[in-house]
Amino acid sequence: MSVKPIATTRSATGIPTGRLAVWWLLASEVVIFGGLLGSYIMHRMGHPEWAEAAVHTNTWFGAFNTFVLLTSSFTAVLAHQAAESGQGKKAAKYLLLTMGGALTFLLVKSVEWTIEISHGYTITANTFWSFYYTAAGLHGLHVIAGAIIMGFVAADAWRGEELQRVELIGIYWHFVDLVWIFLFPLLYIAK
Amino acid sequence: MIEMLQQASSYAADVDGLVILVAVLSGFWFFIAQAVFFGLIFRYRAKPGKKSKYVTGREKHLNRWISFPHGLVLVCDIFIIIGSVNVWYNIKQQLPEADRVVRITGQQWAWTFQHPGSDGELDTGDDIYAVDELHVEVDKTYHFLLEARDVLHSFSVPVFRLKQDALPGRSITGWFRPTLTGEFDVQCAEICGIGHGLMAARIFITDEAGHAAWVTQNTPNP
Amino acid sequence: MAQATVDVQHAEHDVHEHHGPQGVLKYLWSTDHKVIAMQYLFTGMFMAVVGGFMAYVFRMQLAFPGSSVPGFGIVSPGEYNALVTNHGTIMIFWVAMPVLIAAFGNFLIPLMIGADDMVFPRINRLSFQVFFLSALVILGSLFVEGGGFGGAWTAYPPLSAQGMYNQTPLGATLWLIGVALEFVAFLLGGINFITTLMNARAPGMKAYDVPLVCWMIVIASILFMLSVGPLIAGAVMLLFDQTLGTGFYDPAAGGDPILWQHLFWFFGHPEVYVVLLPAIGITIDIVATFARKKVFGYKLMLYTTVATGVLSFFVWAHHQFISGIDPRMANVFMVTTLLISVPIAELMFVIIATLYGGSIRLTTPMLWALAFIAEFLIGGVTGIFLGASGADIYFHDTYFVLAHFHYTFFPIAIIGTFAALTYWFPKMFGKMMSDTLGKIHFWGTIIPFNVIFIPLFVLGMGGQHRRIYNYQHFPDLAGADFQLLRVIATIALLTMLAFQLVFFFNFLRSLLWGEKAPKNPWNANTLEWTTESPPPHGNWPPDQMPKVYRGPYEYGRPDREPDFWPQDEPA
Amino acid sequence: MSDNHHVNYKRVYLWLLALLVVSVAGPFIGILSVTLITAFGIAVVKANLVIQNFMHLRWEKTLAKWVLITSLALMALFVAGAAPDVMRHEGQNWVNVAAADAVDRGVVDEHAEEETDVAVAEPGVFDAVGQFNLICAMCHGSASDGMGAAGLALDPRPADFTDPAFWETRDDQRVKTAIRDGGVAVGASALMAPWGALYDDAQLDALVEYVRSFGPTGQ
Repeated sequence: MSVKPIATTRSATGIPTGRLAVWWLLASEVVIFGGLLGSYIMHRMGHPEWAEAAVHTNTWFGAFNTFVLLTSSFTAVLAHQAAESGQGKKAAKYLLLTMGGALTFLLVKSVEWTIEISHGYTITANTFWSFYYTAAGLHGLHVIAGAIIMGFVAADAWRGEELQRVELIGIYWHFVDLVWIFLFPLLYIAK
Repeated sequence: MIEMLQQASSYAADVDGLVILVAVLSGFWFFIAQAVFFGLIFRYRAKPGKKSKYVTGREKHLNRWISFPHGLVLVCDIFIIIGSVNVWYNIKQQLPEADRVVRITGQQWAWTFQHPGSDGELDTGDDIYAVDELHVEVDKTYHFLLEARDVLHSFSVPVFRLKQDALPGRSITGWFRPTLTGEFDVQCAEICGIGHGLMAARIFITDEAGHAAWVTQNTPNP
Repeated sequence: MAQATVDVQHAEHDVHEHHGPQGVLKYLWSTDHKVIAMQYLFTGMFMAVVGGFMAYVFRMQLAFPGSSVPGFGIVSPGEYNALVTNHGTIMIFWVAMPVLIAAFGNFLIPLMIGADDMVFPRINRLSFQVFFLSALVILGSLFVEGGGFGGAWTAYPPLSAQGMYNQTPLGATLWLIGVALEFVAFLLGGINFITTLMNARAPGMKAYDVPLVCWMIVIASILFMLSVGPLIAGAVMLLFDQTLGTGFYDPAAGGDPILWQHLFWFFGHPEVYVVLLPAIGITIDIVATFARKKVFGYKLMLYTTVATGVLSFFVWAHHQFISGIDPRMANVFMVTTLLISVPIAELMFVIIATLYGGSIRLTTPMLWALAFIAEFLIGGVTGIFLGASGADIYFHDTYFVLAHFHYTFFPIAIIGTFAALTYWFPKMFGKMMSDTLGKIHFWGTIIPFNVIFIPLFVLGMGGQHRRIYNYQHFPDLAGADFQLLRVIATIALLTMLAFQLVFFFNFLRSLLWGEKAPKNPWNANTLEWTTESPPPHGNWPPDQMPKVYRGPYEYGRPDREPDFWPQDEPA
Repeated sequence: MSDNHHVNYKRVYLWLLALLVVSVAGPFIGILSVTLITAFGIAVVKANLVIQNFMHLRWEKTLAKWVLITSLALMALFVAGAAPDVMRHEGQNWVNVAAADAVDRGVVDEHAEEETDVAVAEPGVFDAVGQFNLICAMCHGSASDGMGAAGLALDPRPADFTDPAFWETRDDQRVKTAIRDGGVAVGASALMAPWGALYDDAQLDALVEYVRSFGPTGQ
């Protein structure tokens, strides 16, 4: 590990530098997902016939995945709580649980997609399915990225280092959860 | 140069008028700003032993020099907005009663013009299709239905001061009323692939007799 | 988090250690903000040469259609489209942005706010690496089968979406990937700039003590960050349209080509301000230094900039007036577009008012800065013609538009860059540049620049539309007088390009044999002039990090003998 | 700022799960408006719970709130600006025929047969006739006589494949080269564009075969 520059330790706004950066990162993510979901919503409202395609999404898969992500968010916040009180090992364990949630989410997703694709609902079937796979896929990439970063943070936390990062990855993870909270009604419930 | 280009439609003069309005208003500011700018550079060039003034920009008597023109710019903007909405509304938003309707279809890399035949109706047996040739009669109001087959194109007739993109999947209606006879360029003003530079057409504006002759000559045999 | 709230003063003493870069590998792998700035600068300069070469080729084709261009050969229509497309893309995304924002942002922000580095040095390095990769991708896209993408830098689908329309399926996809990677690089860089300025200011430096150029770069980064998201989403959709055959922009499949235009311009318009603001910031700093004047209304300038930034999000569809959007919406966007002329005019007025009462020294950087204002005014004023929807019906996609935005982008990307480069050259490289050569280069660039683009205004008014490789197919445009104007523009371009050799000569000469630069050659106030030229790794010795006592523009105070008052000098 | 906010995370979590159950149950009532309210209303409530309690935005500085609110507001702005064109299918002096058709088609499909809206193109089969009509016919004409709509404007005129004289000087290889590398490659008009980036070798052969079928040997 290289030594941190003095700049990193300063905090003129009162928000620690890492957390400030995460908020800005989330703002840039909000506009990425906003652009995609905004486009989807506009098309969806202009195309009542998409409801026909949306019938074929499986609400139970979606609901189960919502449950998984909410639970993993819960464990992420418990990890943060542990890290705040300096319990690095406990924080790492909770982060591992969160990563388990991510893995479960991805597994369920892959089963769900396999079933849908085998029924002919591929990404090119119609534009509803294009949006469905693109939005969920982009979200899935965030899940994967979050889980990988979480692995590094957990390893550090286990050694009691960089404990403030537990909160940062947690905030990011809650955001991933939030995106899904909106994707779930948009793609699954509204039919 | 814009004077060199003929005004061949009923609204060409309006567009030119708007251009002149903007030119006068913004030109006024432009020359004042440049004059003040170069004047200040000359007046306050470094001279030995002369120190610069300490001015914060909060002094009321100096600040006026910014806030006053600032308000005037806004007033000029309002004039331009009014003029512009007028022209825009006339060309793009309203549709005067049509004497004829033509259908214009853009595709890589040609324009197809579907003229109504002698019956004056589109989509009847005597429609005249012409590639890259639009034949219209002077002093008649035309509606055009603009469509595209593949990619975006833009139907542009500089002498009319008219331009409208054609989109695949959409049909866009517009109008023009030629006021001069002659032969002019029709351009495609939206890049449409490697043949974009070839996508030229001509518009032939003729008087009533000339147009009738063209219609008779080109009406397809039933 | 608990650690981060450790008393700042205390932390400054023990965390830092110096290990300067050693050797080439070390240089490439450095996290020092100054090294990364140089990497951005030189990559940007290289890309500028590439973009300039493209301009040379297509201007030659326009002036002498059909003849073989020396150094390139016969220009086919497809190659012509690829040249203009990539010229635009490269000049904006790989020249203006990396040089103005990334290079000068990286170099100046930590130095000007008295920090030893960016707050996330390794993210900073990653940002450059992604950027470098994106540059390789865009250059590679020119040489794949089918040639480079030729659907204009706006990449409107369906032309950009389907290989059967653009005939460059590989080039189009690589182009898109290159642009998307570049966005990622600047998102990473932008977060760094924003957090550095917000959090890592030197003790005593309040928000209004920050030099305006830093604020401008940071506001530009914020604008970029908040506007680019929809386009990233849109780029993913376009990529799927290209490669997987989805129909997001295909009307036949229920998609909509206009959606891309909205996504693109929602980013594309703020993007203009993303590159404009740093250039204005550079100008105002240089003008203040060489006019020996306090900026006329620091807060006015800052708030006006914020207002411009906010307004810039409300005007995007003025690029689409005639593209098939609902004509009623055009009125809304026309009003917002003309309103934005108010804050922009105000910014110009503030800079001009700063000259009042000054003691103006016409050094090379000052000449560039003043030229920026004079030329940008032309660009701004001609923009009003295009913002007025009624006039835009005629001017849209003509050479008038082209000349207009070159009158904005050239001052921004070229004049602004040369101003900054000549001003901070002593700090960056520790050597003084030749003023005589600098002035020769200045006049050799400015005069031909105007001779290139004023004829293009005239051509645009005469109805000449853009992106046409050869006007012989348009009888009204094929006349000898039109051709003469094209030839004049091309000859002026050749002249301008030739004069750039003077710059490169001056650059190398100064670098190798230039006079050693003192700490503060221009007697300026800001913090970067209080350290060595060039600054060491860490910028200041860790126990001598500067503290700030006043604003950056305290020039010509009547109560002091020297006409400047550095920010870090205790009262 | 303090990090000692005592949130009962477990209670928040249980609330979230309860809301999830409601949003899944909503559609079973079968009333569209109820579905939408339970779906999106609850999504907003859930999002708020997560943001305030898990992300601790309640205790964060105002700056962070503004950052997020601004980004959301910009998305609303984007949708508001784009919706008149993208969401609606007709407006002043324009109509989005293709989108309206897609809606009609979808509605018809719905009545005709449940699963037919999924049209899966057969992969791997190259449709030379279709490609010819799509690409080549624009200039060469669908009858292959060089009388395509765009072709009429060109000088020199596109080749007439039905002309026996044309085939006297051509062989398959030359035609293939012309399609792949453009007219210039065989010393013909530069207006014949190179299409090699579009087709692989086998597809080029199929195209050549189809073009050849217009000629004398093909008849």
